[in-house]
Amino acid sequence: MKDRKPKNVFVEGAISPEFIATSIAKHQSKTSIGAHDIFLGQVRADMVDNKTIKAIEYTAYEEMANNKFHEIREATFGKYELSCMHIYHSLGTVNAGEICLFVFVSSPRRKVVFEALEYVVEEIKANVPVFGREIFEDESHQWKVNT
Amino acid sequence: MKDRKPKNVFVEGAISPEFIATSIAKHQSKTSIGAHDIFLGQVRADMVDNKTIKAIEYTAYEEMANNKFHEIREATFGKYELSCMHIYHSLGTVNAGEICLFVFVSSPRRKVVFEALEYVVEEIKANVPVFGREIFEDESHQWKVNT
Amino acid sequence: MSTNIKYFGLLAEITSCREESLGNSPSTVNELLELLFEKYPDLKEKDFRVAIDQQLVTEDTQITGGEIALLPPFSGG
Amino acid sequence: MSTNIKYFGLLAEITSCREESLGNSPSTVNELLELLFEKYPDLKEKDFRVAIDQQLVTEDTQITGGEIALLPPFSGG
Repeated sequence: MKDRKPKNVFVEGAISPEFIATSIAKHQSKTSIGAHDIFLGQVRADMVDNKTIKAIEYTAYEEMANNKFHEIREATFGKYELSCMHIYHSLGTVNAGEICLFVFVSSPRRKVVFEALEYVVEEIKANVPVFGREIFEDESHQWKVNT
Repeated sequence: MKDRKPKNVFVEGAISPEFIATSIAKHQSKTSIGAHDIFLGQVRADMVDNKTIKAIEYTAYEEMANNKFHEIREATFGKYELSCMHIYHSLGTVNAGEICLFVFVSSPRRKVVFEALEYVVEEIKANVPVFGREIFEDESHQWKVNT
Repeated sequence: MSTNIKYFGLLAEITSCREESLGNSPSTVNELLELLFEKYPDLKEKDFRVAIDQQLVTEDTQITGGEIALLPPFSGG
Repeated sequence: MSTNIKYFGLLAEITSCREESLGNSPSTVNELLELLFEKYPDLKEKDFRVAIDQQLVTEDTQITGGEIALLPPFSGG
């Protein structure tokens, strides 16, 4: 992956299984890769005070977020010997059961993908200005807090 | 996942990106899941003595392998709080760039999926009687050794 | 000089806007916060950080222009 | 009693078969291996393990029937 400029990580709405399949398929020409590791964040229908979350509406400080994603990419390539890395995060409404975060790392060997993937996901959770508004079935809402 | 009988983990030939997408899509109705972690093993076109591997032909001691996969599933559910787990391994010919192993774990929260996935993959590599015959472009071969 | 501020998430709900221009020119983050707490008393209760030009800053940081943003706890993923 | 043996991977190449029935009835794994090394000298050089009824066993394990398998190093994934 020579493309190291900040790029737009955000996609509108949920990330579909087909999008993920297409991304996997694109790596089949990269025959030095032996191991892929993929993290998917899925919106949970948590119950809070007898009300169920039906969706999360994501907003972000987009310029800062894309720069942070870029910094995380650079740091990860510096720490781990990866063949490639892709990050996608939803903006807008993602329903319970749908995917809002897709992180994909690949390497010739497996050990490094496990470490790298967890590092990337934790960095995203901690350092990227994305904000989730949890919408309940009765249209009331609360703001998501990462744990 | 109540289905805890040994089941057949093996699929004939490569595991397609579409198969993976279908498996992901099936989890969208399980709205207690918050995190998925997926490992994909891909056949590398390694060069050995100036010859390039074009495919791996997998055979297995199938009954024992399916029992081992089952033991690994049971042990993993015992150690980690997972919502579900799926394992698929190829038999027969898988070309360089294609996927031969698909391990998929899901949980309400992310920490546990990282640990569980690495555990499952290492257990498979160490304890399941599957044998890879690496085929070179000139049709000569060597037997794969896991590292 | 006016001071432009972006608000995100919960904070944009409190201020009822995503972006505004203050007439005043506070010289430090601390001064800015005092102005904002006067304008939006509910902000005081909230946990947030301040970024200038996309870098997180502390209360004693000097403000010499740039894009100011108030960021509630991140909750991506 | 005859002894049925399955061979896998590289070992099946050496024996030229995936499964065979030996006329003899070795009483331990060690005795079985001696018979096999005589029949297939190339086996001696190879790294493998023996399973009886899908359980890995050691050289001094008694053979009292069951499905015997010779397994080269595993290389799944």
